[in-house]
Amino acid sequence: MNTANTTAAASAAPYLSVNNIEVIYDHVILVLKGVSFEVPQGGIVALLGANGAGKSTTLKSISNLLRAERGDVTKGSIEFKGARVDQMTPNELVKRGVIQVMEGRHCFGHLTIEENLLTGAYTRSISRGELKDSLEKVYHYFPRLKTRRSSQAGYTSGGEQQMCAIGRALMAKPEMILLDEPSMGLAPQIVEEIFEIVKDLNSKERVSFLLAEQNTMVALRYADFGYILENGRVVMEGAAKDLANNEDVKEFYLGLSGEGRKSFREVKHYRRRKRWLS
Amino acid sequence: MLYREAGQFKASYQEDAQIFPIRQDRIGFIALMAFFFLVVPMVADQYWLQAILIPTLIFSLAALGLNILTGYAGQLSLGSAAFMAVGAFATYNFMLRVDGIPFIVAVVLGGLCAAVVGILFGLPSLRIKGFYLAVATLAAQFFIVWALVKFPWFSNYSSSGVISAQEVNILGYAFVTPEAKYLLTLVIVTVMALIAKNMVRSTTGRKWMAVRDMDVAAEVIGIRLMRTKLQAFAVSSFYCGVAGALYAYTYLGTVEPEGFNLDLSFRILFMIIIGGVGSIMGSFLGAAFIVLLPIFLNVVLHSAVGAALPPGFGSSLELMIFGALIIFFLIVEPHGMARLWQIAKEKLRLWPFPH
Amino acid sequence: QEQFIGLPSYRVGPYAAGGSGIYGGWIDYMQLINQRDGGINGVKLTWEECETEYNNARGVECYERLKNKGATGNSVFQPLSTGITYSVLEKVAEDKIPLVTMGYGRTDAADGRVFPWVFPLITTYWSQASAIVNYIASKEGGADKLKGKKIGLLYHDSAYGKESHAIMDKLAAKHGFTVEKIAVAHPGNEQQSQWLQIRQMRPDYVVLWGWGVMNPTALRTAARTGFPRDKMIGVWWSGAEEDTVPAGDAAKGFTAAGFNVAGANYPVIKDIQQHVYGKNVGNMEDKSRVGSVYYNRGVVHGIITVEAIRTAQEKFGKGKPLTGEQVRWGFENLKIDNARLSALGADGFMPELKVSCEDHEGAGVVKFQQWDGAKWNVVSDWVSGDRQLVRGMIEESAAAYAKEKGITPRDCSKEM
Amino acid sequence: MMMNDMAQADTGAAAGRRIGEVILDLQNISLRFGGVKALTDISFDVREHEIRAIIGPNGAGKSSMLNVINGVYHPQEGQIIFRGEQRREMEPYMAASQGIARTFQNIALFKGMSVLDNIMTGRHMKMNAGLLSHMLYFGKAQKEEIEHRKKVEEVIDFLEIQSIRKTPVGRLPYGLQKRVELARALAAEPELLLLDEPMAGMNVEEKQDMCRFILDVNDQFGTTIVLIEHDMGVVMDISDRVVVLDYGKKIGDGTPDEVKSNPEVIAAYLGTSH
Amino acid sequence: MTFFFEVLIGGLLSGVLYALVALGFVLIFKASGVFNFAQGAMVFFAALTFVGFTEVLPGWFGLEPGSGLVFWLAFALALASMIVLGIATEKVVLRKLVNQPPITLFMATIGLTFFIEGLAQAFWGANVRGLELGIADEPIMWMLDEYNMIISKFDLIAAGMALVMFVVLALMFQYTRVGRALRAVADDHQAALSVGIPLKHIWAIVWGVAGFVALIAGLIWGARSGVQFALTFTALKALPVLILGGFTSVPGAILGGLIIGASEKLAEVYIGPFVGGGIESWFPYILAMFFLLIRPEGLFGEKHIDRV
Ligand SMILES: Nc1ncnc2c1ncn2[C@@H]1O[C@H](COP(=O)(O)OP(=O)(O)OP(=O)(O)O)[C@@H](O)[C@H]1O
Ligand SMILES: Nc1ncnc2c1ncn2[C@@H]1O[C@H](COP(=O)(O)OP(=O)(O)OP(=O)(O)O)[C@@H](O)[C@H]1O
Ligand SMILES: [Mg+2]
Ligand SMILES: [Mg+2]
Repeated sequence: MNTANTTAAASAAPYLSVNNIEVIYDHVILVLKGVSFEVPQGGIVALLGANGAGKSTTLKSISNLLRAERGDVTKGSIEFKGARVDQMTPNELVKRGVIQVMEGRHCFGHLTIEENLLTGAYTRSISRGELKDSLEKVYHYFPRLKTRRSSQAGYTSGGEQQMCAIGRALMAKPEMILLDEPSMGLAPQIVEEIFEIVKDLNSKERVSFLLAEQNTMVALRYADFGYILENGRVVMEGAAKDLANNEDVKEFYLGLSGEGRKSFREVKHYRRRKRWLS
Repeated sequence: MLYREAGQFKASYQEDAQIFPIRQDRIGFIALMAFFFLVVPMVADQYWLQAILIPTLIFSLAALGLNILTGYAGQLSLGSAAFMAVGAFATYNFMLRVDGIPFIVAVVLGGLCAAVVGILFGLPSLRIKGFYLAVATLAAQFFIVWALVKFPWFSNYSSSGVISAQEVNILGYAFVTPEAKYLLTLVIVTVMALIAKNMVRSTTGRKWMAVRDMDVAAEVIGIRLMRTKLQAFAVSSFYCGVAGALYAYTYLGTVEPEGFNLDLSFRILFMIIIGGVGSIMGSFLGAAFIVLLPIFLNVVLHSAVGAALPPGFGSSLELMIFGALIIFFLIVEPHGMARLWQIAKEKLRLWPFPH
Repeated sequence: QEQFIGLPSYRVGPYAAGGSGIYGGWIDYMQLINQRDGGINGVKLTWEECETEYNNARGVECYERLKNKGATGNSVFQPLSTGITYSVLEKVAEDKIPLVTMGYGRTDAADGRVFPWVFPLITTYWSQASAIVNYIASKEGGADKLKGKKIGLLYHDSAYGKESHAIMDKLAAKHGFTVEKIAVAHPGNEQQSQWLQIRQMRPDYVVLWGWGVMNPTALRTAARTGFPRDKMIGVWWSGAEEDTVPAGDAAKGFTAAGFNVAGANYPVIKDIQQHVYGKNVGNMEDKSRVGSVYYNRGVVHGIITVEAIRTAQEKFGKGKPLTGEQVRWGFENLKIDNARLSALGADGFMPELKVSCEDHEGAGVVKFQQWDGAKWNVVSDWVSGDRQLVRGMIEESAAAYAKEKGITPRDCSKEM
Repeated sequence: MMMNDMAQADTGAAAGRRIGEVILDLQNISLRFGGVKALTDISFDVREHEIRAIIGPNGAGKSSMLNVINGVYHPQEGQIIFRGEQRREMEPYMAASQGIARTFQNIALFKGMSVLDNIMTGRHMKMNAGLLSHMLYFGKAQKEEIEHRKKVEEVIDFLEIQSIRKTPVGRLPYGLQKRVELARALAAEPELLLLDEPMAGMNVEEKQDMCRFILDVNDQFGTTIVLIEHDMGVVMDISDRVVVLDYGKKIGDGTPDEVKSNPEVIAAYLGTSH
Repeated sequence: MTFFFEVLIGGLLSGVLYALVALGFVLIFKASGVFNFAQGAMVFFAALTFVGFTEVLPGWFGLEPGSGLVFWLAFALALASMIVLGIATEKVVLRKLVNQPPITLFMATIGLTFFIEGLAQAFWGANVRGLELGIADEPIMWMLDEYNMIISKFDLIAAGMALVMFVVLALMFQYTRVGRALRAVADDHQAALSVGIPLKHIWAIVWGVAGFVALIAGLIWGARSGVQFALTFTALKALPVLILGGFTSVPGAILGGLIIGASEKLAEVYIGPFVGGGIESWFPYILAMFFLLIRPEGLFGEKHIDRV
């Protein structure tokens, strides 16, 4: 791992910075209560936290998909490469290089896998040849998709859809990808593969990543930096390595206690839950 | 700080399952009922009773019927007016052909006829979904109106296909004054609204909603799709049928089959969408909105500033504003006025704090 | 001193073309009375429009809203919609407001003994059907020539269209012709199959009992399938410029019935142009429509309303606003003879009229006009129907209604 | 292989839980969608009170297998024997009435309803008041409503979702939705519970909770469980036996340890990192 | 037998014209999953605007009424109006309702219907107008002479125009980038946004194209039966076509049109007389309904995908 030098190279200018944002759904449901963090250029930052902590909401406020769910950023600002992006349309953002892979796949069910991938390249005006190259690259990452290229996405398996969603985002040739739970529903070796792809894109093509991930173990292994979100607030942040060694994180996010991983069968009581803030 | 549920504890599940679990709501509801039952008949004039309140109530009932089908059971229908027509014409024929039949019995039988027809036209819903089904229900709309015009038996061979409602007489009391008709309508509508509320808060309603929200999952849980959908069609058509009977008997007095045209079906659909899909109260709010708004606009545009506008322009403007307001409402709250009301209550609950 | 008239009008939607013409003519005539004569014996006419969109519920709302307006309440209700007519049929008796339904509404209401408050006036659908048959007979050279003829009846498939059936059957039996009834489903903008059928049947005439877009479509399709337009006779809802203009050349030769004629060449219309449009208070946006069939029909509405009020004033006091009940009396005793028509500047514009307690129709005649590609030309005098046959049917139907409703018909010999 | 099943079950299971006879037996199931062979000639069985896992790479046919078991998909070939009754196809509601409940890979909650209503719906098989009595909400309907509400509250307590009882499920975060879905399935008091990736999208802590729930259900109610899961830690820890599918074919079947060391399984699914 | 074919061919030609209106629905449904109730109103608005311009243009610019220049100028202006209307719809209505349930969007288009109807009549009045396209509406002579069959020239030419449009649009949907994006939007607004498909442009384009289709439909139908409010009713004829063919399929619309057109005419002629006629009002719907029982998503409609 060469985490150290990527971080060093990037720390100069904030690339994506989220400053103290507050998000309200439906005018009444306050979900984010002042979240701030930064993603350096070429960095991989993990956003961790329990269900409902607000990870997806954070990502959606960056990519401006929030409005489609009647959510609003009521306070704070979001800057990408020094420019405020909170008022931009998702289309403009994608053109600037920020794309989100939404939680829960969201493939276009009636389109074939290949058509799904092609929609990803919508914002790029490129020749047929380049398009084909991009496709081939995605197929190279996900050979499974190639075999299913002409099936309607709606009829493919959960994992295939997940690959399709990620592949679709790659087709936009983004500079920064917001990945929401990429590992969900994927077989273990594919999870590894996907993170390897992340790593690959990061180191070879300098794509930055912000990932919301429940699979803390893997996430911290690949990320440079991590933020832990609880109840709409950032409660802890640090270099991925430090976080991975933090006792609390170990216990609650990695399931490791003093003597290593406990068997799931052995966890006897579940009426304990420590929260930094609640 | 007036609207709080703090301090109101529910000691039993029965209490928790009440229609209005919060005390303030209960009081409000009782006050509202008292207002409509006691105050309105005393203060409202004939115009309000006959031209506004009675039709609003009747349309609310029809909207309620459609809401059961569309809002709760998720089956889009564009044939409500036709089911109203069945109710009206069937009631008329029961009154006509069965000597001494009590009015209420005729209405119920009329509603049942509508239910049967509803089931018949609901059969395709087993295979057809969404907008496809909506267009299929148009078949009901056109077919029923056509049949009522075509077969003179239904209108007792009246040359123009029009039926003229008999006098409403219950236990020797003739309902002729607007006040009496209003109260009769109000009683029927209130009772049926309560029944509807009961249905939707019990297993019946939950089954409907399950089918609406995700029919595959519903089936996996063991819900019989066919039975549930047809039941919704039947109940919904029953409601529409009764509304149709009231439309003929307590509102217009004489009705023609073409009065129950597609336009009316759409109007009822607007009511539930504007009012709130899947909400009992929404049916009432929506009906009031759709009945009152055009009248309001008409009064404003014709009586108030009418003289200043070229003729015809006022009417066009009315239409434009009406359309624009519908869109405006949807943008403000896509889930209808009932949801707006709910959000208002939620805010009130938090008041004076914003969140 | 003002007399209030509530106008439940419709100026949007599919019916708007007719509505704006009729209400325009009517309002202009009332304006004329106010501007030129200073009202009826000094009583100014006031009115208020209420948009019904041809919708029954809204019509009822308008009725209720308008009924108590003005010093003496609404003097007359003319909804120009059969549906609304039915919806207020019973209310008008309670509220004592005359209901005037000229050329639409409930035909048997012409029996004033059963329907004291309803005035179909001038003519009804049944009279019209009978008059059309008589007109065909005259073209053929006598009633006896009808024998063995075949008449196609292309009707709007609705209660309105079906009003023609019973009377046509009766007439067919009487005169020995056959009727082929062909329904056109609403709205009737596609009639390919109907006209192919007609082509197969080869009728001698086709009576067009249509409405709205069905009319121009019928004419166009007739042209396309080669049916001669001068063998097509329309009813008065098929015989306006709105029905022929869209059909273009296909409408040439088409003949239609009407209880008023088209044209601006009548003194009454000229007066309107001078006193109303001259002062820029005219109601029509499109002034070229002044003198059109619908506009003139509106003027007829105006004339009849004003004359009824004038008649009632004779009895209840000149120069005083009247109640609806008093205006009803005016309608029931309305008598407009040719002399009066001349005085009004409406000679030949509309038929003579004499209303009575039994007879709320009062004339039962129509004129036929033919379209020459640009305008309507009158091609007949006032043609009457088979009054006896029609009256018999009206009385029969009214009696059935009276029985159903438990109404005891008035004994007209006791009235006044 | 079959022989040491019992032994394994005895040691692996918590005290008081005895793995019984075969209650579900799938024989030579084949399922095709047009040209796609989702399942090819698959046979395996499930014993009473056991936790049976199905694993395999994405698109292997795991979810399809569950769909076959509860009648959503109708296999072209093969037989399903559930508690001695043999059939090839049936409608989902029939499966439900025989005591089979399930959760879904892509959450299939009733989005417009509250958590409580969702779970109550799960009990509808056990409620039999008629429409008329519901209309009046009196007598049997009300009694039933309250009685079953009690049961549902037990489930709610069990899964610790008291605080979100009245929340519309659409607003809940993913993990809680999964839990509500489990609650809905449990409310039916099923004999056979089919879980399709119940722990996807959860962090370790939540997974631990979920495992606990599953184990407790299995322990306390004796419910037989068929489980699809990608987290090998979970599968290896809590299941009694594992079936491995790949490209619609069965490539392994046995105890977690056996499967773990099966070279074919390693090649197709586990990879070397585990 | 001649009669049978006459009815059949006449029906097929009318069917194409129904399909033309249905096409407008298909476009918008395919591109946004919205059932556009305002389609009929748009047909009316387009035709009325066109005729309105042909009336006022000569006065404005001193052109000769009825000349080709007036025609094309009016056509251009009407088209421009439709495009403006489309863009305005996107800006004021659709943009605010992204990701809402279909029924809400449906309702919004109903609001739009009222608005457009009011707007059209406020601008141009409620008068009925004639419209001449210069295509004679007369039987093709040699058909009449040879086979004694009446086939209208007008219908034939109109159907030809319609078919060209169908082919162009069908190809566009299937094979272009925008076509693909349109279909993506229909499936999932939010996901479409997330990959950077600019919903506003897409919608503006589609509504513009739908406006164009409405204009063509308006001209053809307006020439057949006058430019009047009843043009909105053409939508009613298009609905059964739409369900039969499938909401999402351009070829479906045309095939549906042919089936509905032909069978409705044949039914009216051969079944109508036994039940009193007028069955055209409901026959297409019942027919479409039975078709749906066999294929719930119409002939070519996209299958509803529900997987668990
Ligand atoms: N559309 C919405 N309307 C109302 N509330 C919402 C909406 N979407 C999310 N929420 C609420 O916002 C909170 C945060 O949700 P979010 O989806 O961001 O969580 P998350 O951290 O991504 O959780 P998970 O790991 O389960 O995906 C939750 O409590 C949820 O109930
Ligand atoms: N209804 C269907 N129509 C067509 N193909 C289907 C259908 N259901 C499943 N398939 C196909 O069958 C194969 C197996 O799908 P299934 O959903 O069972 O996979 P899975 O093992 O659950 O995968 P995952 O772990 O990714 O969820 C896939 O290739 C899928 O595309
Ligand atoms: Mg999330
Ligand atoms: Mg799966």
